[in-house]
Amino acid sequence: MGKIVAGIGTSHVPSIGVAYDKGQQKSEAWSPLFDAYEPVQKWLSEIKPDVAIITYNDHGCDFFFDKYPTFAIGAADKYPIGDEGFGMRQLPPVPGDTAFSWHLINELVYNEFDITVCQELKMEHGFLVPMNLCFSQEPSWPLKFVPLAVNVIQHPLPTAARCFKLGRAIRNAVEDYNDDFTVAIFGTGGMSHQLSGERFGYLNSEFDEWFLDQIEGDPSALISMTHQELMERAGVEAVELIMWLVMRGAMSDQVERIHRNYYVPMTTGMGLITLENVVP
Amino acid sequence: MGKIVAGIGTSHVPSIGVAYDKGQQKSEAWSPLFDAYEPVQKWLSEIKPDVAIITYNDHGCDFFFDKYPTFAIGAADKYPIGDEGFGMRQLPPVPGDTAFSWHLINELVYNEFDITVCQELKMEHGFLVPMNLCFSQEPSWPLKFVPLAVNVIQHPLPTAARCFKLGRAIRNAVEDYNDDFTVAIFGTGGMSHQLSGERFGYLNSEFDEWFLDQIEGDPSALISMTHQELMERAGVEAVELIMWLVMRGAMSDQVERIHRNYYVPMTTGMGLITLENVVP
Amino acid sequence: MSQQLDPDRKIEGSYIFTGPMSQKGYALNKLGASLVSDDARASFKADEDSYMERFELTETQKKLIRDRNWIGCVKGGANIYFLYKITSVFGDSLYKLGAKQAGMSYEEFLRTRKISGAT
Amino acid sequence: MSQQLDPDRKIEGSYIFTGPMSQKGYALNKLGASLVSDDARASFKADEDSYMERFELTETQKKLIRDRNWIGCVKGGANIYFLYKITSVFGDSLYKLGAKQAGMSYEEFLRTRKISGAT
Ligand SMILES: [Fe+3]
Ligand SMILES: [Fe+3]
Repeated sequence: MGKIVAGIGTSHVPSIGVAYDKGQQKSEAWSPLFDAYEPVQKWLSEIKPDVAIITYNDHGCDFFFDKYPTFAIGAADKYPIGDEGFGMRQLPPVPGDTAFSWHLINELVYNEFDITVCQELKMEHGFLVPMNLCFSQEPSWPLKFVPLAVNVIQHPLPTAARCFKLGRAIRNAVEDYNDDFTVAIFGTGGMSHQLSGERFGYLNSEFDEWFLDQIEGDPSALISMTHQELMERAGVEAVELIMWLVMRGAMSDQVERIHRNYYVPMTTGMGLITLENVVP
Repeated sequence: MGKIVAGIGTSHVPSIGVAYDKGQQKSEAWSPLFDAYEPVQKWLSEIKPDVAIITYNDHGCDFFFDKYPTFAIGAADKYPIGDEGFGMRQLPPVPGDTAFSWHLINELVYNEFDITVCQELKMEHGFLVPMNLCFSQEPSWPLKFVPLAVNVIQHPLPTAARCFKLGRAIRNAVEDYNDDFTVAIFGTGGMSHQLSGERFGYLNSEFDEWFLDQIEGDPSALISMTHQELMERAGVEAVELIMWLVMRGAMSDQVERIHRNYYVPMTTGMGLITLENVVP
Repeated sequence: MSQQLDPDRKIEGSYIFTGPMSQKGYALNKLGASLVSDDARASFKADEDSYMERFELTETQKKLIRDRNWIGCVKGGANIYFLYKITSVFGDSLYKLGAKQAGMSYEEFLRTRKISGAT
Repeated sequence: MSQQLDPDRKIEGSYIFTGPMSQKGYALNKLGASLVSDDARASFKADEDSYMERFELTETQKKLIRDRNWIGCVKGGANIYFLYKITSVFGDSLYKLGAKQAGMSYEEFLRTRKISGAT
């Protein structure tokens, strides 16, 4: 049976990608962020997962409102880099694991998740920033990826509870897969921030620290939170934090926290948490 | 509260659209089909539903396998006619009901159906043939429409049980809507037929008649049927009959049958059933 | 988990369009999907080879089309609804496409039907 | 049914991107969605008006763009991520776009932040 060996919650702020591309990892403004991921990279290079499932949201690179999916999953050998509106980042295409993608999609659809299946997907900051933070692409990406895009921008969004249940179903699908197959699962986005409206720049670090506590110790309050409450407390665009619940749902009830970081230089609480399952 | 006033199961064979466009409704080959719909048209013009939800499948007019949704619902004021590969049919655009569409989508997503929301959709035979059979477009369409597209062509397909539950959730959403709002719901496609492979032309009229019996009296055997069994007994492409279960799920447990017809001139069992709710 | 397909029960003369089949036939289906305008159909008809160049068909896939080997296409992951858009350009309507898959002439096929005028 | 939005609790200075908002701002967002290549951005920049003609913008929507009235766009159903592609063409990065919505200069905005170099 397959196994989930790592659960990671991390922000996916676009400026992190810019800083990465400019080589500013050690600058005064950015080192408090990038330094926190060095032990994470080391940890992951020791665990060596076969695949990382990255729960992220498209920001207008692949999907438009003509046909906007609630949950979309990639099933390709390769995902090229996309242009989000600001030029193409110079990164190699992202390797996929088609066999595992189809296995996962089969199990999810038969378990009543109504997936949009994508044999072509272009990758953008929502997906790439977490990759850049957690893995090195030198000389090549050390594992394969499954992109899982969630609608967090056009309401109605899936509920937090639905996201958590999707995580549970993903765990079951992984456990139904080949022996010795190991998976890292990511929930990305957030933390508190607001980009639209006069309330632009709103932040709530207290909320973010509480969210990090709860995602580790007891996610029940997060699972039952409405989008309204999440937007009121953390900012309109922070509603994307529901994607962390996909990750949390895929982990065991009790988890051990390995890393945690929080840095808030500009408009977004940049959070990080990494978890391992506590086997009962 | 809104009300579902009609449940209709009907085939959507492309050649019916061709016969319709050529005005062959009274020909020897086609009158056994079209004649059966005359009382249906009359019945519907008396019931006067405000909206028809048409459960159908795209056959490569709107969706491709780059991004293929399990369930997609339209939310537009107008749906233009599409070209499926054989030229554009000369039909007026299909009127939509955006307000009701968004209501429906909200309720479905919050009830854990992972809908792909479509503000642009082109209409093709899967949708248009049932419309042509059941309504007159002269001088204009007498009601508005909500297209509901189901993946019945790229496995994994949603299970029959999932389709039935979707119907239940649709009924709840209708009942949560404005007073006096009335809805007809369609399940389309089938009946037995096979288009692909050396088994082309396979038919099973005995199965079709049994399916018509069950969909009326007791759909439980249909709800638990696997795609494998459906394809074995009714032909590979007949698996689209799962769409009739969306319609059936939206109706009350007990229904009264109003019309029924079955005609099998060529490669497809062309079935028709119309139902009304028996209010408990 | 309710599995819906039984790999141990192959349906004779049938090719289920699963994920792996969809992946295998992707280029063929993409070609089919493109044929939804008069212009596209006309260019394909006028110059098959250069039209096929726009898609990433393998040599094997190109040969299937050049040979009008429709059953080969289906076995190679062409979805019947997308294949139908290709065959239509060459005059093979749904029933002709079907008869060819079944290895019959169109006339033979029609004789097996109840109402041969209902095409 | 767990409703997720409470219409009675308007969040000050916020415009939730619901279905009806998405419908209202559809043309604006479609314009934004188109700007994902150097060519598209260059043509938009070179001739705003004729580029806008490709989308079905209302006069009001065109004026919002001509006036660089970003908060007006948001109120009119522009989704922030699609709007951001439009404003970027005019040199308004995410934080400049934000500052304008909040009615501040960019410099004022930066002074409210902890690390003004982390842009
Ligand atoms: Fe995001
Ligand atoms: Fe169909």
